[in-house]
Amino acid sequence: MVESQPVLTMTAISKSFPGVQALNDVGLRLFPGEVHGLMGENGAGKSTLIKVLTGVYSHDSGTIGLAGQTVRFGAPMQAIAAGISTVYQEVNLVPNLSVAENIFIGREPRIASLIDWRRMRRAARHLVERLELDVDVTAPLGSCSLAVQQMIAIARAIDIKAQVLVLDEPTSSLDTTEVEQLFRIMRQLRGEGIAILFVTHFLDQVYAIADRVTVLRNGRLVGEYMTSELPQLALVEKMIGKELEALESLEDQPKRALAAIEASTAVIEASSIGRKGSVAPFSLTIHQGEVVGLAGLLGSGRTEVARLLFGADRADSGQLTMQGNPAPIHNPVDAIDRGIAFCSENRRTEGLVGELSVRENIILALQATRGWTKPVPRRRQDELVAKYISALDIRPGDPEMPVRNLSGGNQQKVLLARWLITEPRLLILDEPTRGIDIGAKTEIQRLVMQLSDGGMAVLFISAELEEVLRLSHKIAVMRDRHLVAELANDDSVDAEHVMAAIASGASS
Amino acid sequence: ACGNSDTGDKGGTGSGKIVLGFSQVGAESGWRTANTNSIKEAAAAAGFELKFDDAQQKQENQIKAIRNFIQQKVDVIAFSPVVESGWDTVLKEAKDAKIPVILTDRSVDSADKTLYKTFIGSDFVKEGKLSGEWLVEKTKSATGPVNIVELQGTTGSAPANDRKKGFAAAIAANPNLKVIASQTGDFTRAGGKAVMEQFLKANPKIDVLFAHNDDMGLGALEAITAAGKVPGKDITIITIDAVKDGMQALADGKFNFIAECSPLLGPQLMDLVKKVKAGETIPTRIETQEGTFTQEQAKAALPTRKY
Amino acid sequence: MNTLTSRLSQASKHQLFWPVVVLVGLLAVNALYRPSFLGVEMKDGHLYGSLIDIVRLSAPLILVAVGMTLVIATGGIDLSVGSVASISGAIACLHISQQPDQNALSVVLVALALGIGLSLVAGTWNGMLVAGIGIQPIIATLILMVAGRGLAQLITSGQIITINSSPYRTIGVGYWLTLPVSIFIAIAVVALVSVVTRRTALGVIIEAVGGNAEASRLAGIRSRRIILLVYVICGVCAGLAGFMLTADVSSANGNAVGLWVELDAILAVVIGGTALSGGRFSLSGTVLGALIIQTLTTTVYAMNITPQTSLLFKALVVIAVCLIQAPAFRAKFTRRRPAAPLPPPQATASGQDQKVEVPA
Amino acid sequence: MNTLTSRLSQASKHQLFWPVVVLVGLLAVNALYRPSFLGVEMKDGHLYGSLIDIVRLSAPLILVAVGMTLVIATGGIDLSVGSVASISGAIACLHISQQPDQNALSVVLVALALGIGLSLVAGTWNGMLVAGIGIQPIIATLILMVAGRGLAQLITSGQIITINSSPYRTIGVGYWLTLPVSIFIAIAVVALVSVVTRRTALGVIIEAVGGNAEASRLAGIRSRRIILLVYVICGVCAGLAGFMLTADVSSANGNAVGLWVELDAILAVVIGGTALSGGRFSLSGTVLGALIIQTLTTTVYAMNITPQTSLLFKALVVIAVCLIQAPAFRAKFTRRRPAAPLPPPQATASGQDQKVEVPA
Ligand SMILES: Nc1ncnc2c1ncn2[C@@H]1O[C@H](COP(=O)(O)OP(=O)(O)OP(=O)(O)O)[C@@H](O)[C@H]1O
Ligand SMILES: Nc1ncnc2c1ncn2[C@@H]1O[C@H](COP(=O)(O)OP(=O)(O)OP(=O)(O)O)[C@@H](O)[C@H]1O
Ligand SMILES: [Mg+2]
Ligand SMILES: [Mg+2]
Repeated sequence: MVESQPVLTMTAISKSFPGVQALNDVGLRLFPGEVHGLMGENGAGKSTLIKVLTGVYSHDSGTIGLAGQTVRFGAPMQAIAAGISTVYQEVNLVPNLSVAENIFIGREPRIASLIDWRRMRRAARHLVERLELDVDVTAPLGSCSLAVQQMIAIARAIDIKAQVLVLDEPTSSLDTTEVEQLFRIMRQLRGEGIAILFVTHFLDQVYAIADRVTVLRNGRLVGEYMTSELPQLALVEKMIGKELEALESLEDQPKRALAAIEASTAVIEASSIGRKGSVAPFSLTIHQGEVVGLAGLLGSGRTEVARLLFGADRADSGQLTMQGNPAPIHNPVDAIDRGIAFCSENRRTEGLVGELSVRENIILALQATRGWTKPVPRRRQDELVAKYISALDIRPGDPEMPVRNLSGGNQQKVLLARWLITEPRLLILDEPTRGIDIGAKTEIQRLVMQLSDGGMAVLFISAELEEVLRLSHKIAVMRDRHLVAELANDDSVDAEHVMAAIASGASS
Repeated sequence: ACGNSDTGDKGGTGSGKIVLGFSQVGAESGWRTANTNSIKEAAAAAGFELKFDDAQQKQENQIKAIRNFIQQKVDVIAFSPVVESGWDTVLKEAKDAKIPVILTDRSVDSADKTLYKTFIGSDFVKEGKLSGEWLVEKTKSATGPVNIVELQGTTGSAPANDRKKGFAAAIAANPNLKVIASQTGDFTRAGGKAVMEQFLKANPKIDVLFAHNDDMGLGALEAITAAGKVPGKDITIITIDAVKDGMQALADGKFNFIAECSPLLGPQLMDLVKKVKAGETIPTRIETQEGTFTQEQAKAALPTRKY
Repeated sequence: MNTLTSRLSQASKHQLFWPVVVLVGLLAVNALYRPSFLGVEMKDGHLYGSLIDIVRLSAPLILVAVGMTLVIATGGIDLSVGSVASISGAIACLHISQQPDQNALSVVLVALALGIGLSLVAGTWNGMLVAGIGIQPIIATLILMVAGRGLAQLITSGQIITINSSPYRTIGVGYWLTLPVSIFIAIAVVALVSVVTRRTALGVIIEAVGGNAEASRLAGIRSRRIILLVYVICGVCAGLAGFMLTADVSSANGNAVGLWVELDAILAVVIGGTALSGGRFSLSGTVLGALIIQTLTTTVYAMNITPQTSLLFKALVVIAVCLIQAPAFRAKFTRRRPAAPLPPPQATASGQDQKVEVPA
Repeated sequence: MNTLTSRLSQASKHQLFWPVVVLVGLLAVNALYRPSFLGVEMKDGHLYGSLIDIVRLSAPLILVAVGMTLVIATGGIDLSVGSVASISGAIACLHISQQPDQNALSVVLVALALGIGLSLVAGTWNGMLVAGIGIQPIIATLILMVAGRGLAQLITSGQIITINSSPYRTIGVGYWLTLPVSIFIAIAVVALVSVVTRRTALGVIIEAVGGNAEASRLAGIRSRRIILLVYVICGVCAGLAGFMLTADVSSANGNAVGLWVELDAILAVVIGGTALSGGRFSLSGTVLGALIIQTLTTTVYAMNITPQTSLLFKALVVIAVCLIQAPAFRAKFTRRRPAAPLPPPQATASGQDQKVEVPA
């Protein structure tokens, strides 16, 4: 299937940031009509390579060849003009503009230089339908859930008639159904001879769609392989450069007995908590050492549930009970004082302070609980930070680096660390493994288990059903902003059950 | 001086009283406040209804205010123009509305002198001239060069321009007199002080300070004493206005000469208003009675000083 | 779907609803204080009355505020508008004053051309500093705000230039179809700008740059050009205002012309519902804002409020407007954007505090 | 580790390096123009010379700018500092002027207490408007900036209050250990603020709120209190400055005291390398910035530059500073911030434009 001429060749690309050699003599070939997976751990250099390609960064050395002649883009607009359409890792759209405007910005349909609003909306609606999304294209993008925003970004990219389509972790917060949609369209485009570069941390997705993969490790090129000729384990080893017994050990984790946990005291009891326009009133109880998984389709309201429990949004109905006595939570401060931690889905806008260093970001929540007058002693800070940098394997492990300079996955780990050091009673994780590589993902999963074994209650939200099934004792199913079912997660339960519950909303 | 209390009358000539609309420049100095008070007191004494407006140093404000007086059909409009020019339009409007206008303390440069009935106020050029002449007189015996530093008023303002002009004209009589530095102190004490400090350091030999108003002079005093010089002795100080603090300084021998620029034109203004209203003809230029003060005269005048 | 659209429409109503209320309220107060306030009579061929004055006097402010709106929509700000107005007015008057026949149309046209020319230069200068070099807008324009006064001074050589040119005067105090000419100019400019921004993509692009400059860039928008452009537009608007301000008094005073107008303009924009943090902008809102501010000023004179208190009075009204608008903002923030990407600090600060505040 | 510390030291050098260069440059120019400029002699028990003047006169600006730095770090801005200074100076002088024995220490202390009290009120007012109600800082503080002048006028009842109180004068023109007292006050305040911000967690929390308010809120930071606090601090600093300004001339002029100081302060902060978009702040940078601005003013007097051109001169220097700093910023932006989580538009605008500019 490999055709004669690559449409895109990147050779001997090097890029260094102060203190970091992000890319070191990396090469990449893209052929027309192929889906090419770009694989690597967090911080391997995938996004950097892409940004070098599209002219966001200028590379220190190396050459880029597009359709025969060498190019060097000074700015993204040039890359777009040259037929390279990109979805960047962090959703990069304009929140205050409408969905339609976001899709067409910079290339609005016109009649003689006058913008044609009607046609724009129609085309946008058409596209959104093609992705089988149900959103009002005139709604401001900021009002859409992260997943929706990610789909919009994809819609925009695929609508640009391009010869090269670059997707940097487009599926990180999508559910299986959306992933299916995306793949259908990717195949279609591949059929039209478009070359697609696809970054993901989901191995099965790579094997489902990619014809070939290029593997990076620590900014170096490991190699280029045909997916068909490269077994999963081999690929993983190439990515992380060592055997991966970790994964196995986790795979055959026995499902844990719910009974014992139900017996233990309830950490939090939500009775008909709800908020108009956000989530219908729901009741949910989480016990000590219990992991409750939230399952649901995109936009079903999982994030909203989390936000309500944490007081990020204010509930307008129902009440919360903690350790038996009423615990009104009006804002995050209340929640944190009561030992609740919320690791939010959108690390970039709701999580990290990019300007501050890794250390300061990790300490932030702990410091906030103490108030500004009682600073965490510097030595204590350094201990804690060092501990979690190694525990979560944050790279580069430099506590004074501005967190914005970390790779997406490593940023996620920093956010996780911030909440872990507060040693909460209830830990709410909204898509904690989003954009995190397999190695780290298993680490985090093991961590969650340890914590729950240690008596911490966890509310675990993930678009990845396997993960939810693997970790949780109980699975709460959301549909259309309603909590429709609670399943005790014993061995009888598997993905099909949950999907069925999501579909039918049948309570158990 | 916080504004007048009359808001009752719905404007117009409803009540029998004469209604006088007065637009003041602002409240930038003790002089100005004294001027305002004088007018308010005089108006009250004369039993007029005074519509007082403070333009806060902005011509636009003043023009708008005057237009309002016209609408409210006041009997007479009086105002101290913030700047000299650009009044023809609004003055014509007043004329069309048959409302007589009296200029106080500052003039306008309209070609058409019929636009206003009269201009009562000080002659800034003359003030500058008087200061200069006094200096020429005092230094006629001087053989060597006499170094003068000048603290100008707010750049572009009529008093600053005129006082500079008049002073320069006067001292031209004696070639020994030289203005070696001239900088704006914005009519404020802080300005006068900060500028004078640097003058003193930049020019080892300063014989005379000419300040466009008392406040700048008072600020300069601090700088001079700080420099270890004796104001009034080592450096001859000439200022304009004769506000209380200034007169005090003069009486204390810190200043040497003040050309008065009397703000107390309230009474004069009021009987002009009466005359105008009565249709009498009046001269188109009336000078406020004002004089000059030496240290002795100051000592004498100080006790009876109103402002 | 429905709920959303209806919510949006609500919001947009909110946006213009309160300003209108305030404006009407102000006029009502005046009318109560002096019934004749609302009266409009016919005087030698043109309408005459406080309302007309308000409209006429607000024309320059409207011009400046419209330009300011675009700048603010990109997340910038232009403090130099007052100085630019002063400069263009000064050069125009200077030219006219130097001609033998000040009433010749050609003379006036050249004068206007000169003024517009300088305004263009000024706007470009600001744009270059902000977009080109990347100096923060407040500082970049502060430079011209300060230096501009100096320039105007130099042009008028510290004096006040008085002219006597009826064609030029017309710009400020002339009448056409019984209405002040300045109004028609303002209307024309507003119309032009709205068409250019709303019928072409310019408006959206500006809002995009203001909403998320980085994203706009990744989307292939030439943010620099756009930013440059809005500062140029703003400069020209200020220049036009300069003509009106000087024509109104047939003289140019480098120090005084357009003093403080930048603040009034910013207030007008904000009262009109455009966030200083950039993004969505509303020209109609701005026009309303400008009218409110002008009415406020006129009210102070008409009701003969003493200077010390007049400032307080103005301040209070502005607070009132901000206050009654706040709930609308608050509602918006809580309902529609918990996860909306980080508006600039102050906005968010308020945003989130409002959220915290929402009563149960 | 090493590489890191060295890099940080570099950065900090960047940040303060250019301001220092400019300051030295300005002084050099003066020295060339008049060698005695740098001379410092002993006059009746205290040092005397232009340098001393600069330091003494910059003291109030330093105070204001330090408070402003914290406000700006939270992404806000405080335009009302000038008015607040005027108010506190006015009330202090009023009280003293009404006492029989103006030289009594008790009298002066009461006066200071009154001034500080009003400043606290003013700061709280600003803080409430911004943090409590959520009005955008520029607008919120603009209100007090305008109304404050009116208040000061009311306090002085439009007069210039002259006092004759040596203890009070000391604040402005007194000497201690041969140096102006005002300097020691400024140093004390700067030291205090840096200790409070850097030895406690206040600094980081301020930077967090300024950097990403929503994230800070979700991290459990009480942003509202922090924001309120910085405005209060800023108010008090302005109040202290007001004492110095009035003590300098032993009189309070409601109109003149602290006029334009807000702009100077903002400039000082920015020249010092704190971004108006909030986040990281540098107090030492601010102090440097203040010194530069004061030197600039003094230079104008010392070199007797004519009033018309002095404004231009100042502007040119400011541009110069911004320009030479720009490359540093640019380098920073490209090297250290390409993926910056969307700083507010203007910042991003510049940021990204600089990126666009990076030569291939
Ligand atoms: N702007 C920057 N400044 C400094 N270092 C950077 C910057 N951007 C990325 N890096 C570093 O470059 C390396 C590669 O980052 P990159 O984002 O390409 O990783 P990635 O492969 O995309 O990881 P992930 O899978 O987590 O997205 C990381 O070590 C990161 O810390
Ligand atoms: N930040 C937001 N502001 C307003 N509405 C939102 C926001 N986020 C989500 N919503 C709305 O709430 C619904 C639920 O979104 P939410 O993110 O909670 O769902 P989810 O199950 O977490 O899906 P996702 O996988 O997208 O996170 C979405 O359909 C969206 O319309
Ligand atoms: Mg990445
Ligand atoms: Mg979610």
